[in-house]
Amino acid sequence: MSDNHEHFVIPLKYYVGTLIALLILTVVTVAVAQIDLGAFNIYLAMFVAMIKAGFVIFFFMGVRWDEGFNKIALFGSLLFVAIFFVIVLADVFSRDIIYSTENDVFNIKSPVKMIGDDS
Amino acid sequence: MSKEKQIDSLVDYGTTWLPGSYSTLSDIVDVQFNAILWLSVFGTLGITLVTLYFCLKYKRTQKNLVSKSQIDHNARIEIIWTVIPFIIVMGIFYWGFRDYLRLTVAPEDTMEIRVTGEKWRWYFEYPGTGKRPSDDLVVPVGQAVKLVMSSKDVLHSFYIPNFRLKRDVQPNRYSHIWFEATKIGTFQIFCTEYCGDQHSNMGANLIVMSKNDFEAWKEVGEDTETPLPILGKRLYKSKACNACHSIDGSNVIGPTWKNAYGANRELESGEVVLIDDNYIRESIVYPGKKIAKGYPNVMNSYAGLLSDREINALIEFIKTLKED
Amino acid sequence: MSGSKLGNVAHHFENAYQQFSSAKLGMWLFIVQEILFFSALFVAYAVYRGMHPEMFVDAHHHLSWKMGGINTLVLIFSSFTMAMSIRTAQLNQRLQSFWYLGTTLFCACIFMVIKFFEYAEKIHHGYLPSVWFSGEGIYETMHIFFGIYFTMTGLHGLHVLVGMGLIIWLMLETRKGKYNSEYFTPVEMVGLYWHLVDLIWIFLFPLLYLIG
Amino acid sequence: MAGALNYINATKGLKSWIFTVDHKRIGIMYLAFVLLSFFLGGMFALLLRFELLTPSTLYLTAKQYNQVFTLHGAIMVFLFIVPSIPASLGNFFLPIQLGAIDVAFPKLNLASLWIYVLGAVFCFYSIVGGSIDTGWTFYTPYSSSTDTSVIPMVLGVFILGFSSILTGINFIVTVHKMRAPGLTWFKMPLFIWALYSTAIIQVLATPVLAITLLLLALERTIGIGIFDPALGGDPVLFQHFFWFYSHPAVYIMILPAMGVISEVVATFCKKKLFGYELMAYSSLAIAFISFLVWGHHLYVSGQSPYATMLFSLLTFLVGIPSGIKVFNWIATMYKGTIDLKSPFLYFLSFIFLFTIGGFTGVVLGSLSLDIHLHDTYFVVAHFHYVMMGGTVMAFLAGLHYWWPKMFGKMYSELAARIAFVFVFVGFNLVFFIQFIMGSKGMPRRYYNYLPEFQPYHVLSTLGSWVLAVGFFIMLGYFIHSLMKGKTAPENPWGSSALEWKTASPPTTFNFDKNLDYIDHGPYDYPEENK
Repeated sequence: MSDNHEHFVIPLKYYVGTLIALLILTVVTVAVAQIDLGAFNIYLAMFVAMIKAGFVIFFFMGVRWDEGFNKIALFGSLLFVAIFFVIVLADVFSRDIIYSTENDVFNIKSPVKMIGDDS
Repeated sequence: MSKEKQIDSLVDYGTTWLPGSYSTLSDIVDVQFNAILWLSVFGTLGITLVTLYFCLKYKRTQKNLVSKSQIDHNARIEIIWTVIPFIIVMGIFYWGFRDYLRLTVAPEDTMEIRVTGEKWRWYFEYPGTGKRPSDDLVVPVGQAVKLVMSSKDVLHSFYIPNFRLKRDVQPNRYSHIWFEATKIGTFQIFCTEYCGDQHSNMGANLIVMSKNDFEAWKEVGEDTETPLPILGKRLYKSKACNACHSIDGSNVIGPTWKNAYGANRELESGEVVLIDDNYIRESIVYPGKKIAKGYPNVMNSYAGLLSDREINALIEFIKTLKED
Repeated sequence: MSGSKLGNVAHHFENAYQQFSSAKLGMWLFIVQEILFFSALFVAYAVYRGMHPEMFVDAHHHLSWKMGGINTLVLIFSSFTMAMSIRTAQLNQRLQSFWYLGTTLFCACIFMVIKFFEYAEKIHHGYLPSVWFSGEGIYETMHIFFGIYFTMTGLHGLHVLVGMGLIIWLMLETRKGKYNSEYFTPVEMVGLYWHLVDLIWIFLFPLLYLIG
Repeated sequence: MAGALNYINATKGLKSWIFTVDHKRIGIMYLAFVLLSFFLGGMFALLLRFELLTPSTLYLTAKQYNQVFTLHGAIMVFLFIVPSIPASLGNFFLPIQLGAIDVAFPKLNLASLWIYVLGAVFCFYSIVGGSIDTGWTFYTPYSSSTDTSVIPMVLGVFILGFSSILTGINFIVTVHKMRAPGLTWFKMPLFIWALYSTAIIQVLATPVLAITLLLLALERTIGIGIFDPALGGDPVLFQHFFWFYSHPAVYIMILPAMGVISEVVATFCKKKLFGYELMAYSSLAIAFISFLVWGHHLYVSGQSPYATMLFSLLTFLVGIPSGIKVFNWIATMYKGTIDLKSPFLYFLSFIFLFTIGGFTGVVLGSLSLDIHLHDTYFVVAHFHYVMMGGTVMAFLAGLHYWWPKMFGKMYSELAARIAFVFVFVGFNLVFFIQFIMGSKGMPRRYYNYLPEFQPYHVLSTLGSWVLAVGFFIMLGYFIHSLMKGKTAPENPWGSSALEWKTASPPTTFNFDKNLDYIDHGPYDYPEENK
């Protein structure tokens, strides 16, 4: 392990730049929310929030200059959050489909017929 | 559990591993079960025998103090034992999934029956008939039946072992299963989602009748012939009163019925009432109104589930439990 | 300097760098578990918003986006001062570091005060989770929105309070001159935690206050 | 070496244990608490099996029976099996196997121990104050409506979760930052790989359990309305949240066991582990895939058929790395020199029982079969074969393997073999019959059952007594070993692993002298023709 490791001090311009960017983006997100874009609003708001989060993570938290594994840990955890989201939402919003579309979804004419049915 | 009707035994019929198979689809489940069972038996035997053989062959003895070889990998064999199990399990997945669809997706021309679960009984309603809610699930043989199920309180699960069918029952949502019975008889229904004290007594009978018998059963109106106390005794079991009320004086969940009629009862409010016909009737229809002191307020209302004659029958039955 | 064991290096570490990078990895793992902790709340939010979209739109009108917006700005600014206090600690500027921490604490107080007024108003109008819900609304499922609102902002507020305690501790230690360019691990760790609190709010704000 | 200072006698007094930061002492204290929990959980199990001798009431009321099975499950899962191997054996041997003086955060390690104890106190409070009767899965809406003490237990498990998370964080950092010079990733023993994979799951999954239980507690007290259908909530969502933790938790339980088994088989065969790298990667693969299969607990609960299909597919995938491990362990025996000492006997029973558990897992993974078998005794038997036949057998293997190192005393090999026979026979008696019972249609969590099932239940109960006798013999010879056991040599099994190169028991700082640069793998055994 390297003994003469100097701590990296993040240049001031990154901090100030991040602060300004975050303040502007907050105003943007509030302004956009006043316009009714229907379902698109939420996606836009989340998009802006993610950019803001990116600024905080990379510059305030210093991930841009951080060790490799710390990055893997952080972004890896987001992968698991994504798994959680996608699977639970996929389940909740596809639960009733099988009953409303019964047979045509799986191309089963009648499940009873399929036993030993050659056709 | 009630032995009044001869219920088809799960243990005595069927194979060593599975109970009797009495629906059009239960056989396909059995085929797969047996296939994987034998695969497992051979797999486990193979692994065990190889392990024991190695134990004997390479046992540490004076002649064998040092390993013969430090072989630590063999690409070919590792690929083989990765790929072959992979193919096998993917095959089983497809097989299971295909059968799952057959079990889940009902055909077009089903007869619908509504199933309601509540702590701790099932009842079954037949839309389009004048039938009162039934305590037994009565279905005709050779007819596809679709059950539309829901719960009144917590989660339950509706399980017919002989048909290899199970589905959770939830409050505020409907779940469905379907089947077509192939054998006339009386079979067991269980609740398999843990639902509280009397979970293990939350069973029901599935009665499969010939089509003619079923039509006749549908037409049978209310029982006006059985003497009231005898009818009451029957209802005591079939309406699951026995889950919470004893008739031998012991305390279960609710107060006992023994020596109850004509006695005075202290209520949670501190008031004391006489147990008479009116009090019993009110307690059946509005169970939350007058709670006996020391007992939880957990009983569901039987309004609409019992006819006037049936309520009278229960009152008469409780009267017979009075000892002099 | 490095290589020899200083007073701040624990017995089981080789050197200060190993100790610092261990602490930092540990802190990142803690942040990872915090992310997973909050993720379940966001999943619950997404599920119920998907189930009752109109109710969510209606319910969020009872929240004041102005108050939420001010809180967002306050929290972002506090994140900036926190970052600056780490930087000044790294540069041996002890007094400045102390005052940056002080500003962060002040911002956190403002945040909590505004939060208090928001809560007081909701409680006054009866917009509480189900047991006490007595608010007016056209949707009968509206208590779910407020159940989620109070759980999410409540847990976030709890994290702010914990952070405030940590910052007070840092200020006391900074005054004693504990931190310098060789050793500033606690400042850096609390900083990471504080940014996480900010991060969560960055998502909470549009999700709760700015529903289209 | 007699009379030499070691970690046990280096300092004296109760305080020197309560406030110790030595990972070995913390490991030993964990071991004591974990074994105590196992004893308590086991007692509850015996009560259950005794009640089930007859189809109707024997001596417990229905409510008491429900409370006892809930406590058996909750104690065994949260207080015993989750911390069992990582917190006791792992705490003791992870730093030593890495050639480190201690874990990365010794104080955090101590904190995690006492947080565990605090959580346990809450759980015990729940036992005395109107025991919880929801089953260890706390399914809503039953858990949000029952009148028993749900909240103390839920808070207890919440706190235990944080103990588990802190241990996980500590282990990951230790493995990353504290390895001895020369000890590269692929020179680490597989026990470390297993603990590392486990720690990843602990850090990623446990917080979701924490928030789920917190939400459950809120649902019970103020009714936030997301789990309780009476308030518009969705009980299946609770099941998703719960199993998002609790399925990976199954691998928190089994992965360390696999690590122990790898160590034992290499030592007692004096063989390099077959397919070492594949074993290491498969640990990580299991950890990852374990996050994708939780929905196989929800096949019949009202989950969407699409999710069900996906989960079934992924469930079958997670079996593959486990299968590879079994084959590799057996291949390790090939051309070795096998010493049939008691740890190796537990290895053999692990292979046998885990194989059965694995194959029945395939049965349950199949969608159409699971509809029939879900929530029957078949499931009960399956997870006991995996959890007890797998994890507990491996825990016992590890305990017998490392006992001389931990306490510096040998135990009676003869007594250990006798106990082994009782444990192995008893276990199979209890649980094998439950497979048949379950596939015949006997639902689980039943207080009363159909009289026709009685012969099966009687056999199972008899087995539980045989099993108990085995464990009491074990308790006897371990106590005897502590009091009067022969002094253990440094390396009684002739292992090449690093932990056997220090004294038995180790000194406070693990190694007296600086370690040589580590230039070989963990399983460095001689070969005949060289």
